[in-house]
Amino acid sequence: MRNLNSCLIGAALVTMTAMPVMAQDRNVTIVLGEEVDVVDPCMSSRSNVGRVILHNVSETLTELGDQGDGLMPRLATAWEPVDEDTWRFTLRPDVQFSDGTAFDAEDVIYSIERTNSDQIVCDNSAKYFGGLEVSMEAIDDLTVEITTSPAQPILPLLLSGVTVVPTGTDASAFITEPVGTGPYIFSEWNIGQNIILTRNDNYWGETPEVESATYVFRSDAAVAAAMVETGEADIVPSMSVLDATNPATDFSYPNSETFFLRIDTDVAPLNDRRVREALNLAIDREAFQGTILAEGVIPATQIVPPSTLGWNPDLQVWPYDPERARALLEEARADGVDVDTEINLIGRSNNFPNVTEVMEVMLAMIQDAGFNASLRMYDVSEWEDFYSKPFAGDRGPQLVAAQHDNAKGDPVFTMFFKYHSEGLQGAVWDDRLDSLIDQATAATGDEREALWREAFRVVGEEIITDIPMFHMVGFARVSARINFQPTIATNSELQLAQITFN
Amino acid sequence: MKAFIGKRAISSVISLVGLIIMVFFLSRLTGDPTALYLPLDASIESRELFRELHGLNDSIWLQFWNYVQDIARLDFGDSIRRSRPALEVVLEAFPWTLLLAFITMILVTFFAVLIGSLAAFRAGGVFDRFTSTFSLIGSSAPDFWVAIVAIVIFAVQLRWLPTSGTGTIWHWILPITVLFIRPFGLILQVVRGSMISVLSSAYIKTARAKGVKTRPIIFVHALRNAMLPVITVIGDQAAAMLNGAVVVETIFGFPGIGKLMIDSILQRDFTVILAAIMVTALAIFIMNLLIDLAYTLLDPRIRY
Amino acid sequence: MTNRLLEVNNLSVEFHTVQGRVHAVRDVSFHLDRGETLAILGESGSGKSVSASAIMNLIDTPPGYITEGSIKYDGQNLLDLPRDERRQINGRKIAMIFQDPLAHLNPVYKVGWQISEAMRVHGVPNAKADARALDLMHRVGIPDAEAKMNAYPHQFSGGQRQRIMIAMALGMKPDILIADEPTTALDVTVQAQILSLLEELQEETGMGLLLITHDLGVVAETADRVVVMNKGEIVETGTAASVYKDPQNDYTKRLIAAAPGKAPLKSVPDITPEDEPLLQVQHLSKRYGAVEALTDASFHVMPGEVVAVVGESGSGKSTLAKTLLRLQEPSGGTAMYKGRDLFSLTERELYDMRRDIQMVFQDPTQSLNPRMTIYQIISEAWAIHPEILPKDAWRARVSELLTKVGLLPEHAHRYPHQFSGGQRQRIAIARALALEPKMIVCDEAVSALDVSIQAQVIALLNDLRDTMNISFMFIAHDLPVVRDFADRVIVMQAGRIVETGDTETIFAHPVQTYTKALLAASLEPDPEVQALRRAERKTLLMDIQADPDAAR
Amino acid sequence: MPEIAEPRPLLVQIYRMLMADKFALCGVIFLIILAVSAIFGPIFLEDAATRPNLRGRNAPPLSMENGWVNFLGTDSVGRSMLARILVASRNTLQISFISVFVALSIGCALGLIAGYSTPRTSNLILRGADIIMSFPSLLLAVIVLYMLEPSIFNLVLVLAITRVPVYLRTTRAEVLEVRERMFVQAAVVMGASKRRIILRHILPMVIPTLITIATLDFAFVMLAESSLSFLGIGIQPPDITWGLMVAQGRPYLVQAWWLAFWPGLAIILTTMSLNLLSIWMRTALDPVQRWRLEIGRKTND
Repeated sequence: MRNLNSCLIGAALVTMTAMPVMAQDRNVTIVLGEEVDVVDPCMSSRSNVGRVILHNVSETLTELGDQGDGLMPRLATAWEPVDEDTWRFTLRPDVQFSDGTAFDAEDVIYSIERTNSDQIVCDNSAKYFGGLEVSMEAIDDLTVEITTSPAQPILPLLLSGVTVVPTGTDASAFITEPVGTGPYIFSEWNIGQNIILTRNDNYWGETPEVESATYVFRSDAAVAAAMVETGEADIVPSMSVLDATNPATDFSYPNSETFFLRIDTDVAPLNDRRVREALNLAIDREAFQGTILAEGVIPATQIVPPSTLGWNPDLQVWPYDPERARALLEEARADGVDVDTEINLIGRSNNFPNVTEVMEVMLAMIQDAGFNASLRMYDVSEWEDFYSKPFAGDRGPQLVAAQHDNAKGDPVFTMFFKYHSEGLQGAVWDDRLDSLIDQATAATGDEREALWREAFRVVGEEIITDIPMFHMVGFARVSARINFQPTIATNSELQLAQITFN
Repeated sequence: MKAFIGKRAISSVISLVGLIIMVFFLSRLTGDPTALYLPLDASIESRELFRELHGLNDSIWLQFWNYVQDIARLDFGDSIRRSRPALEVVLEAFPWTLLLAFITMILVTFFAVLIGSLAAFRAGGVFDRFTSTFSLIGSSAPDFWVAIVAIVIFAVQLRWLPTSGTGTIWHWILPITVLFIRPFGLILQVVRGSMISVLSSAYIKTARAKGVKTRPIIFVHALRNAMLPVITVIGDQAAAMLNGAVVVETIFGFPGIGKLMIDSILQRDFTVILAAIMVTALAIFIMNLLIDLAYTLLDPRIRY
Repeated sequence: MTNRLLEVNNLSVEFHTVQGRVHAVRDVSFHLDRGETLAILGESGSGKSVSASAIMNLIDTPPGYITEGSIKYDGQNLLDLPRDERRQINGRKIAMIFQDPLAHLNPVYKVGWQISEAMRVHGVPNAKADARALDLMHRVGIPDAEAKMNAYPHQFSGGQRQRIMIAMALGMKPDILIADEPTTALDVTVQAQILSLLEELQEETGMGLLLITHDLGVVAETADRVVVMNKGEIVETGTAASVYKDPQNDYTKRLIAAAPGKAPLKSVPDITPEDEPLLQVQHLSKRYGAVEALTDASFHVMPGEVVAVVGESGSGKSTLAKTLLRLQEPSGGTAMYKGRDLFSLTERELYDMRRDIQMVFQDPTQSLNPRMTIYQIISEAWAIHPEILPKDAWRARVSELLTKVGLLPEHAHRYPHQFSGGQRQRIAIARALALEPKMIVCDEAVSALDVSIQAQVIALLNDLRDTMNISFMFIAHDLPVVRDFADRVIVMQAGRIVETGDTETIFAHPVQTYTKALLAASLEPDPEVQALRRAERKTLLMDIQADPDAAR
Repeated sequence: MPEIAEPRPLLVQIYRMLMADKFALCGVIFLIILAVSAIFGPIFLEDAATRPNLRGRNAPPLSMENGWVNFLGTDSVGRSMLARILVASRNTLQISFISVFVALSIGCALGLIAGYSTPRTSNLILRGADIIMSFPSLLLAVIVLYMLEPSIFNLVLVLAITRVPVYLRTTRAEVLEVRERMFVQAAVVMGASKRRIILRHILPMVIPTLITIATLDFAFVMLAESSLSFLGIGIQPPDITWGLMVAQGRPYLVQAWWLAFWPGLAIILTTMSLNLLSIWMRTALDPVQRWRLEIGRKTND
């Protein structure tokens, strides 16, 4: 009944915050698109949890810089490989958790173990440690060695997603009052209504300007945007392009998602390369830009953004050439390919704003090029059946639309999952590609980059496994009274420490 | 009366059991929630682990048997998504919806009865036609549409009210207004129809012969008689509202049970769905009892 | 103050309907003096109730308009008064009671509240109004009045409800009481009580009583003067005695002639005793839960015989009819018809039996499906029993039947609501005849009809009995009608048959006290005869009060 | 003996009674236009309704600049609003009509059974109705639309099932009242079978009430379908319905109000037409009230 009481009391205290007028206060209100219903730091790879917890309440050993400056120290000050499968991390001294306990190597080990516990299902576990055997050892209070099997060349990168909690945190259930080392303390959670963070005066780093932050939840983007307009809120980290109508407050940022259609290379007529090329040539990518998609989207040649290791600069955006598409189709037909089979476009509803319209337009373009095609939009869980293996045996030719998110700078998971024969979402079965991926996964340095680059060439040019569309952008609305620059990281975190007041 | 409540309770329990069985099995048919909870690139092993942890690998009959045993101990299980007791999650959300529905229905009843009675008194007059037309238009306009337009006008343009959320009394006005429209139109029509027939009944003539003034004739003599069919409709509408003012709660960011239910359905959070249905079904049962009680209070001829 | 309380002059009332203007009341003038009882006599549609409504300002405008005339009370023309002053006269100076008190009392308020409200609206303080309400309850003869103040209308009997209505009307000691058919739906004994209560109260207060009725008997019992209305106009005025003895107008003459119960008593019917009874009922009983509605009833009906069942409400006479027709199942007993027990028939046998025994219900408005045409209603009999008539003969037979009951064949495609009450009852009879039955059960089949119509329908039934040799079981509470039509009479009280005999015996030499009371309470149309009977009745009623068993 | 004349042909009667009620006439004309566009619209306008034209998107309405097809403006990908509304009318009307019809038929049949059979059967049916009523309709929608396909048929199934209890309870309540009426007893006395009593005597009394509810339900079903689309589980593009159009136009309310306005207006107008028609029908179906409409005829003759 706590909530009923609180809303009654709230109703009684009419005047308290009736019309929020933000004068000289140092508090900010942030509108998230989906209710934050768990706050456990080990769930911080969920974007809304991350926007609250990550680097505000809980910190990680390493941090991926958003301005292209690579991996930066956070709770670890340095790291180095000890041997092929072991990494050594040196930890920051004089760091305290908000409950007053000191941060040390045991906490790091405990946090990683907790993340991988089979008592709770942490997103971070599946995301970063799937298929890895991990063993850890505290060399001293501020040094820890982590050994993985098989070897993981990008372990420091992976650890940029693993939040550190104090030893003894409940490992059998999600916690509701997270304790961390970050610049803010998790101080209040009115379930369903808001979450309040307050500044941590014992923070090891610089003291940020923002004194407290209130997170509220609005699933309707138009309402969220209106809240900044009326002064009820300061930041909407993610909103629809449709609502981004005010250049003074609305900023676009690459949201690290890449929109593409996966071609099922196993089913006729899509098993013919000419048909797959024709599909790519049928799409007028320019027509989308600045119309139903934002001006700032970048036509893609592969499903990872250019900042990724091994991104292949030689691949060109497919031109819009319906004539050539038709010719290719005729060619295939002449060779006995059954090009009249109906091709199903499978979209995921609410994947991103306007996805339905985008899919409808793509359908029309594909049909214009002479294809027999149809469109179906599915809810995420059903769409999953099409997207992930095992695929239905009698599925027919399918183009599955998806967004892929890789902000980690290394394409290792992307390549395995999407293009390896055994990858969960792969619709290509090619031995040479498989071995390329296996080699690159184990390689390091320039060799790794060269191998990935070759793999992307095979995928994008030789086989043509996708219809790459765009590197997408997100929109954030930021109130004029504060200074905050959304970046690619805004997709998964929102560091209050980066906010200043005008 | 006691026997009546007992009989009603038994029949409700039967319905509730039927409901639970149906919801349990049908919701299992909506697919495996694993994919929704783990990142798309989660490995087969971690998926397996998840299923094991939530008992999704057991046969559906075993799952059901376990569930029945838990329910018997009043344990609704933990929410898959939130890793907290499902009942706790539901009971946090329910008071919001209850209060929202309660206030809205009080207002709807008051205004529908007032305006409907006046419209009936001069049936066919200008006021009657005006209210009929507008209530019909209001109740056939999509509620999310009305909600957004209301926000744009009253919050963004005029700045009279906050856009959404909770906290102060002002936050309740827009959601209540939007929820108000449809039941208002419906109940207004019922009040009007019922009033017209009551106003032509013999005892109204008696009251006029006694010299009773017009206002007490409408609101004392006629209204109490006219309320009988009306409260049935009020009950139905209130029940519908308890079962979810989904759209309004979604748009206005109200942490109510309707939003919780749709979220849980979309997330396949079965324990929460079941707990939510139990709680709302119980509330609807109690409300129906109150409606029956209201019948006996309104009309001394009705005895259970 | 003069003796003249009310003067209605040249009153005309019109109703604007879609069918055009209907002149409900035309150029009506009458007056009422202090302490006087004026009866307005007329049949349905005569405009008598509209006249009363005009006095009370109860005509809804639209559709009703008073086009002409004046209603003078206390020197003022009521029609010129502003609405609120007019309202204040209602209940305070002029009060009104109605037919069917159950419908006219608000079902959801306590009667005490309703009585005192009549005073509160005229400014009497609450406590005083409540006290006077209690006094009035005592005065009108409600037993245990203190407790009954908090009871609701449905918890009273019909007679008590009318007493409550009277109490409510008398709250402000009005000068004039308008009583619109105050006793029409009541049992004869209750009717007598209510009428004498009104008389007593009038003597006490000296108020003028305007009595609206269709019943010559009521006029004879109570009225000083009578105004006869027909089709919105006054056709005759005079003292009650002079109008009855020496009617001038044709309509009045016809009305008086149609009053039942004046024909010489029938002699013993010419039925030979050796005939087999058509229906032999033995030890029939029917219980509803703990209530015994019918106890150990035994009687028989001969072919072609008219057996009347009389009794007051609650006597079990309708239960008897419904049980015999298997509309409800009996709790015990047998009914032998053509050698078979009606109560142990199979579905199929029951279906066959339905052809032979038919029923005509009290209210033809209710018993005819409003959504079916007359043709459909009558021909449904053959749709159910196709062996009676091939489909191509339906049309001809329907017109034949309609002619037989005195209607026109071209009426076949009309709907029931387009006919008058008497015509509807003829249609119901035609429907019963369509099955060519051996016996027809009439459950109060003429009670709801106007006197002149009643006479016509009885004549029709008589004719059918003679020409088709149909037996009738004629259930009625109205003794004069029974006297004219029945061969034999069964008197029922509280679920039991208390007396049986041929009509002559029952009417001339009743044995049971109850039968005597019934006969005494029934009103004679002749004021002189009625005056004599009144004295007789008073002694009898005293007897009954002394012997509660006899009076249930 | 004079013969009984044949009654006037039904269609002529209906026509004359319609002419007497101008409001109902307007409603009928609107509905006929709608029915015609539902039948022929998709044949002629399919292309204009589905062909995107990103260069002509969100063209404002009430201007002939872009041709008459775009008189009501264009949507977010440049498709004619007019064409889309006309084409969508087929799905919309199909869904609402069939759902309401199915719900009415099933609810009415079960209500008749519940009202005219043993208490046991009646109780069983009522408990079933209780279950459906306390079953969140959204859950039902999700189950059916996920388990099966989000097709029009399945949507109809969901909408129909959730509306059945309303008709069931109304029908039963009316049956309980009507079965005690005297004319039903008169039919029993004549030996009419249960079937005959239900179909010939009780049903005709119940139907007008059900029709009134059904016309209001039409709006309800259209809006429910719209809400499902809003929540992303209703009809999926490229199929179109008015409800879906309203839901899709919602994000554009500020920049391009016409996207949600026209389909919303279509829903409101249809509801109002049906409502007017149902008021007329109640009168026309009731012989006691019918004269109100036949009077008009006399003055016209």
